[in-house]
Amino acid sequence: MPGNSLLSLYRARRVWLAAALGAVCLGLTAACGGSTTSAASAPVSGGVLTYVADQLPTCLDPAVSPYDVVALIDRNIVDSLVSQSDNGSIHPWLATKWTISPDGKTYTFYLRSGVKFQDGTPLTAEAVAASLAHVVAKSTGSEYASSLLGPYTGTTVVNSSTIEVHLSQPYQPLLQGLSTPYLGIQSPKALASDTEAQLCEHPVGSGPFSLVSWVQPTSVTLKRYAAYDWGPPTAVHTGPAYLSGLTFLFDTNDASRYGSLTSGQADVIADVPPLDVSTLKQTSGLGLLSQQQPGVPYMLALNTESGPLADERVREALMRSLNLTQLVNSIYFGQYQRAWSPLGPTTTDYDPSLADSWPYDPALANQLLNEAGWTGRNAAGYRTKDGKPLVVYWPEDNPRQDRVDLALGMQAEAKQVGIDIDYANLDQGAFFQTEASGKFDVFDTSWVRDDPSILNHFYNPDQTIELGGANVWDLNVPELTAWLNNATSSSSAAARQQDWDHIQSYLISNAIMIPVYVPTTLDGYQASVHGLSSASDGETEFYDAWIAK
Amino acid sequence: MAGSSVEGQARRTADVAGDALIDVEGLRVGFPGRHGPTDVVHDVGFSLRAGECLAIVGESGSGKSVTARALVGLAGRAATVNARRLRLGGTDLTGLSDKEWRRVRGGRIGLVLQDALQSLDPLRLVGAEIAETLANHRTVPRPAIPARVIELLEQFRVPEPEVRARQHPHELSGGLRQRALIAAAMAANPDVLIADEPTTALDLSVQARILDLLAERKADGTAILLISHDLSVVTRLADRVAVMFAGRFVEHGPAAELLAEPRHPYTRELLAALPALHAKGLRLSSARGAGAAGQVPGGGCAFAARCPLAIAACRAAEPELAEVGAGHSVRCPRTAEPWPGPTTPEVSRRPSWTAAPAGTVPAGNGGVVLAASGLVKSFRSPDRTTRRVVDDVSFELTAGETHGLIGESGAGKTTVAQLVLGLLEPDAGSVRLLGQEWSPAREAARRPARRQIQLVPQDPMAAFDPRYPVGAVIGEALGTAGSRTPRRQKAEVAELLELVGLDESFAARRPRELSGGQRQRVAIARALAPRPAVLVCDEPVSALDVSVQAQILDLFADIQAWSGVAMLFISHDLGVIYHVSDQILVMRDARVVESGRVEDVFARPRHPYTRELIEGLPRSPLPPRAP
Amino acid sequence: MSASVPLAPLSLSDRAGAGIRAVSPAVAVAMLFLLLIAVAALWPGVFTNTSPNAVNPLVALRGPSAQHPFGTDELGRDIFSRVVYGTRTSLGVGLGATVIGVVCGSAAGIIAATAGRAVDGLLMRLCDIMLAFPGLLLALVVVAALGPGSLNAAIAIGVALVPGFARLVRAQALMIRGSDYVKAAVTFGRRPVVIYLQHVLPNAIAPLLVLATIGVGSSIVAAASLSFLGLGPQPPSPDWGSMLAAGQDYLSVSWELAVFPGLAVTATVVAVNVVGGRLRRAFEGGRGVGWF
Amino acid sequence: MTGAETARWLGQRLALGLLVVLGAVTAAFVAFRFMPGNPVRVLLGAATPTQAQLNQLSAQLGYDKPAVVQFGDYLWQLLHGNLGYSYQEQQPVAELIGSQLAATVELAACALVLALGGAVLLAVATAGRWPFARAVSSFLELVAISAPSFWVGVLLLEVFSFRLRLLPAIGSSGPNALVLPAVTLALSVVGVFAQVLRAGMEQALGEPFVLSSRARGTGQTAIRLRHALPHALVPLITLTGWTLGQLLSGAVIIETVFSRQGLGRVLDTAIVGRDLPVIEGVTVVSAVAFALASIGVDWLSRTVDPRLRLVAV
Repeated sequence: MPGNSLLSLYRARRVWLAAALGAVCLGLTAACGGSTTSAASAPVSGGVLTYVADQLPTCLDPAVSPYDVVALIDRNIVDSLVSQSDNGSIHPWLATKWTISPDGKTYTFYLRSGVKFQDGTPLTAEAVAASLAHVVAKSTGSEYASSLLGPYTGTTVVNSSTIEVHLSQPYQPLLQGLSTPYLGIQSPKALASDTEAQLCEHPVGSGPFSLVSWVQPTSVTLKRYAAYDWGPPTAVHTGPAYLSGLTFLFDTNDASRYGSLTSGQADVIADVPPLDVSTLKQTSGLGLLSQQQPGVPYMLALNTESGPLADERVREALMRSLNLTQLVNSIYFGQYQRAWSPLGPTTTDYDPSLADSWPYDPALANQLLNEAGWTGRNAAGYRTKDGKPLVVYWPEDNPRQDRVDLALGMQAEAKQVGIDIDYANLDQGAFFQTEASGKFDVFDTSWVRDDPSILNHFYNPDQTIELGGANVWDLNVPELTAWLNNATSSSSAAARQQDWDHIQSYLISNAIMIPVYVPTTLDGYQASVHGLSSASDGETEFYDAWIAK
Repeated sequence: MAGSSVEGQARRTADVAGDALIDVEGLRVGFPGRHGPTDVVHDVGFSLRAGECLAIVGESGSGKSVTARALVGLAGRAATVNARRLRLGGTDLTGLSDKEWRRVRGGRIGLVLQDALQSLDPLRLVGAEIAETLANHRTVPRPAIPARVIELLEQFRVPEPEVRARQHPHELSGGLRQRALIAAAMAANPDVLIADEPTTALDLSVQARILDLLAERKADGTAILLISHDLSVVTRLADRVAVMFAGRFVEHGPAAELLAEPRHPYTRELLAALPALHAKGLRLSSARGAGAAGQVPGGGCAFAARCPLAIAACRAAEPELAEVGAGHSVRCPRTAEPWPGPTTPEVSRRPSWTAAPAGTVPAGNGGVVLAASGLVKSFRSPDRTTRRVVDDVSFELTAGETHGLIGESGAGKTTVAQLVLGLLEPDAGSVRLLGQEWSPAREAARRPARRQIQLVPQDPMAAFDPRYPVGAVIGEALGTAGSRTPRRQKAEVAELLELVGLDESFAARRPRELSGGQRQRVAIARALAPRPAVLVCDEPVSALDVSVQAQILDLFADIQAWSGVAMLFISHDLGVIYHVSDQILVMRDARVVESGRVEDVFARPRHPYTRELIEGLPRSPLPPRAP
Repeated sequence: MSASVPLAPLSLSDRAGAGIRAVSPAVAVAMLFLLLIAVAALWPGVFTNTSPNAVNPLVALRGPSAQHPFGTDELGRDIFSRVVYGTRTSLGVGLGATVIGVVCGSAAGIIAATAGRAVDGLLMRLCDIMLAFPGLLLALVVVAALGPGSLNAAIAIGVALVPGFARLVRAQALMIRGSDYVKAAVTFGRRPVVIYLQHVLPNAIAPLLVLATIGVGSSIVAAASLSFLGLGPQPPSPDWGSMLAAGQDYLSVSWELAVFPGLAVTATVVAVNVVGGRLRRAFEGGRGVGWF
Repeated sequence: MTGAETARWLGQRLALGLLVVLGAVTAAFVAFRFMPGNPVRVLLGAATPTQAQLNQLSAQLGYDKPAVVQFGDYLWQLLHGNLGYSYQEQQPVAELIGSQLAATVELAACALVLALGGAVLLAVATAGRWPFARAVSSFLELVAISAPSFWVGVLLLEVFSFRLRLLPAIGSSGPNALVLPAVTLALSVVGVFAQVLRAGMEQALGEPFVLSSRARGTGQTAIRLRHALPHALVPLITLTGWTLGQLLSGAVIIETVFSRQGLGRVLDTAIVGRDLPVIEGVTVVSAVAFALASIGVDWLSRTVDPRLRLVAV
């Protein structure tokens, strides 16, 4: 694997650097004092943990905002009806147990007793009903949470501790959705009295930490909710959280965010830049929490309905003309794994057989392009067909530096086989305008969800742009649609597994999309921080975390 | 106006009674030039006693200021000063440390510069400048300084000193500013006062009072070194005079004797160039033309190039300063030679087209070329009040005659010129040129007759387009080039240059490279190009040295002689006005207070202001000479 | 990035210098460097034959070597050739912006000085309004309206320069209109339009060329700043500003990407300012304001 | 100038300033309409909204009304001191700008003080003396003027914050988080200040009143401080307009490099996110600041140089 030699090179260069770093900060700050805590010492209560995220939240109401950073924060404020363990199985939480009607359209949840929201109101079936109603309310303007409920039609309160959730048709991913912070249960008192703006600024739930203040746009402060004693079974301990408080800071600038970790200003930071990961591993005072994210990996979605990529041979040629492994290893310093399937390896029902099934093969690409009729060549070396050059238009909306480098790498490799990737960075307004028009050939995306049904969002005909879906070019393949609908509704796990296998191999063999790499959360933390864990969808959790003195 | 002696001011007695306060011998000052250091002052020597005034007279560039400033070590940062002897009382001034110099400057020698508006910090209060001297030399304890400042202002006759001390220099009149400047220089009771052109920037009437003030200081025992280019100022104050030319003393002796019986040719030329009473109608400058003083190669007499008595010997070796009388020495062996008498304006040099102007004057109205009647003009000042600058001014210009317009700065002279030239529209009254309606009128209607009346400006450099060589400057005035082939245009320009005494080759040169006198000649040539009937001259010579001024005034006389052009000559210098004018207009605060033929007005001035002006004119040392 | 060119009007009176005196060594070096930059902009091939966009991930982020004098960037592209090819865009935007600023600015200035008081008032208030947006913020709005790219960046920066130049030319033209040599021309019976063409225009425009050199310096810095914010020329075209933006992310691993383009910008702008300052002093005559 | 005159002058200038603010707000509104794409779509952000949501939000924000009516409403609100509500940040614009304004003003003020202090020190030390020090200093100033401020910021951040760990890297909390950004911003203006000051002082040192002062025994440094410096300040004051622009523009970049909060970034995100009320809010603040600055310049230069009082408005 060519990537390794690359790595060794950096390591050599970096060792010198690490030594210098170590020497310099000897006495300067406690953080890099490098005192190794004894592994077995018991968790210590108290202390405020500072976490630096790399995204800026615009609204903290979990029912409204689609951003990961909001889920990260709200996981500490609101609890969910059920919880999900790493292997994808669903466990009780606020609901001690639940039953599903034979037709799969009614879910009945039996609530835990003695649970109190942070404003003192008790957890009741009415509270759950109010929370779910808030998610689907038009005035809330939910940008993601409502889609998790799928064909949700409403709830009926059986009694104060039992509630039924009704669906218009069976929807297997419902439980997984209910385990996410986006469908977390909020205090009915707050939902009734607060305005949208107040809910955005101050959500109230029953979670281990309550919100103290949000100073736009620099910091969010939480403090421990002392009465908390109803943690999920997936947690390590029960009772209140160890930490006395949590402070979230925000810094989109990679270099300065990593600097705040090495300078001891932050206890934990999100998204350690891949180039600094090997340095971090060699620094005694720091640790790395790495977790591959489930759902759709970073991929290129191709326009199968119009333009040059409508021809399946051209799509496959493009697919095979890109040496993605070399590119991903170089740009992400070997920290991100190459993706081969429409789903990430940690997603349930992932089909491992697709790995390495379509390696880099420029000769095949050239042959396919000739078959497709793109035999001419223009002055710049790009292929032409009856006079028109083979241009693949890929508009972008203010992308991150690493994504730009990836695209430029692909652009250079596609040029070898004569394909001209026109990569354009548009202003957000112009980008949405182009997106709505559908007049482009490639867009890149990824979606974190520990459930394969996320593929509906991209390839189910009913998920058009107007209805808030991502099926941009209205792809409608009857065979594919049948598999998708069956996989999300059938109750037998084996039938679902078979459907998802068909779907994944169909998308790859017909080059509907090109998977690139598997997004991975890389949280860097000070050695004094213990008990950090990441949830099934890759979000870091702080309930079990504690700081050694 | 005997000044009252200064109350309670302790005079420091000179170290030894009668001994020299300042004793200088063999002073040489050099500046780094492009080809090595060049000396500006050569082997100068003089002495100065308490209560005595020595005046150093010379034109700009003669080195008089550098000599004076060398005494306080301020000759210039890059200057190299050395002397066989440079003593102030008991102290040797050569090789003083910066600290020692600071004690001398202001403490023992005071320096007063030319224009108080620039020599007092415009951003600071007048009182603060005086206080600075007191603080530097701790003349009085710090808390007593403000009171002492008021005392000093009173001592130097500044009315309402408390108010004036708290004002800025630009809020005071010229005279008051100069008094404050002198007060600042004398605040620490220095033994010696160097006055470098103390009155040049002042109007005639104010000059006299400042000179009286200096005379009082002299009477109180202060030694005064007066630097000036104006001999008439020197006569009122100086006990002894030294005339300086090209860095050397050419004549040095008692004031009265030297001014009455000038021996050195340069001194004689300076005195002859003074447009004092006697020389009306005669040429002021010797016919030797406009050679500039400069370094004479081979070490001969520096003045040889311009000296009418110069012979071969003069150019060979530099003459020594020889005694010719009690304390009177001259650097010229041929002082006994007869001095050529002044000549009348030459009529020989006439251009080919001279007949035209005289011919164009309509015979009818007795040769009146331009008539201004009841001119009024007012301006809106910043504080919204309107101020009348020209109030009911009327006069008539006749061909071949010169009208002199005299008045202090701000009296409205330039505005009259602008009105007559049609550059400003009058609020009331009118101007008729050659019998036609001239102003007020629409510019388009006036344009054809424009060439009939031309301006000779005060600052020629500002009146030339910076990008034009001399040829183009004059060419523009010749009118649209179309009507002339380039060759004929070049010829006409050459003729005009020759007419004003400049060589044809000047056409290609840039005005920046010329001397003040040469630039003014180009301006005159340009004014003559359109063959005007009227010439308006706005202070044409006030910025020039006396000798150069003399040559330009003679040039004007020649031009009027052959062209018969009518001239309106504006100046604040009564001597110049007397010399050039046939008729005279005296203006004060926008009104004409007196007018008439020059001889009548000077003989029997009726208006008190005119009388004061004429008395202010320094008595000419030379007895009136028959024409 | 300087919003408008911060210079007092040049005094044109008799102090105009006596032509170009001996050129000091510093100015000679600066002129030589600018020559090099001009060649790099017009014929980059002269300096390097490696293509600026050739991607080779295997040699990413290498230090300076014989083959790569300035090392390689995150995609293995040769930094030296990207800096050389980047000259064209950076200098292009700098010059383009200055030309726009100078042309529109002086036009507005002349019109304001010669047309009536109403037009003058209107134009000056327009300048005030444009000055109300600090340089870069105005550029942000213009680029947002026109879209990113080097031409639009040049327009955005040029627009930000207009008020500064307009005010200078207006002050200059007013000073000339009131000068003695224009009054003299009136006394020779020259028609107003002739006076404007022969005296007012040439004397008002002449000092502008000197100011332009200083405008170029600040425009190049402004162009780099816009690219740093992602609003300048689009990848993969080589451009100093965007290279520096990428350089910041990779600084902890390789300093080359963040240092060499920065040096290129600074050296170019220093050279432009030194030459501009010398031109200004020669024009102002001797004791010109010791600007740059 | 008498009291009445000053009042009239101030009144006139304030009216002029108001005109400039109105003009700026109109210009921003017109420019906004040129920005590509449907602003409502952009406001709804990442997740692809339904057409129903689009219509509902555009009605809520009044985008469905004709442009002139929208602008009229905005002006009416503005006259009542209400800067409107930011949909993107979910908070009143006044509150949003208020919190961010403090950070930018704090940064700009520190940078100004540093730059002025440095410039005065450099100019007083090197004006008209020590030719070698003067040459070195003017070259360094030239480099400071020429180097792009973000490059300087990046290098300072790398050296002082990451490598030497003397100063914190992120956020704008605490005084020592202000040191690096303020120094970087100061560097972009100190060069010009020093050159203007030195040129002004050297010109003043050539004036006759300095010669008179030396002839009265005043020392070199006293002359520079008492006489030359005030004269050099006058041209510096006329630079205030340019300085304000430079500091605000620089703030946008410094805030990006040091990821500090501030007005610059607010405007940047508002433009990208098509948040019109915020764009207008920042425009108003910047226009008012500019108007006050130009009045301040006039008043300050009149107090420093009383001769200017004679010049008509």
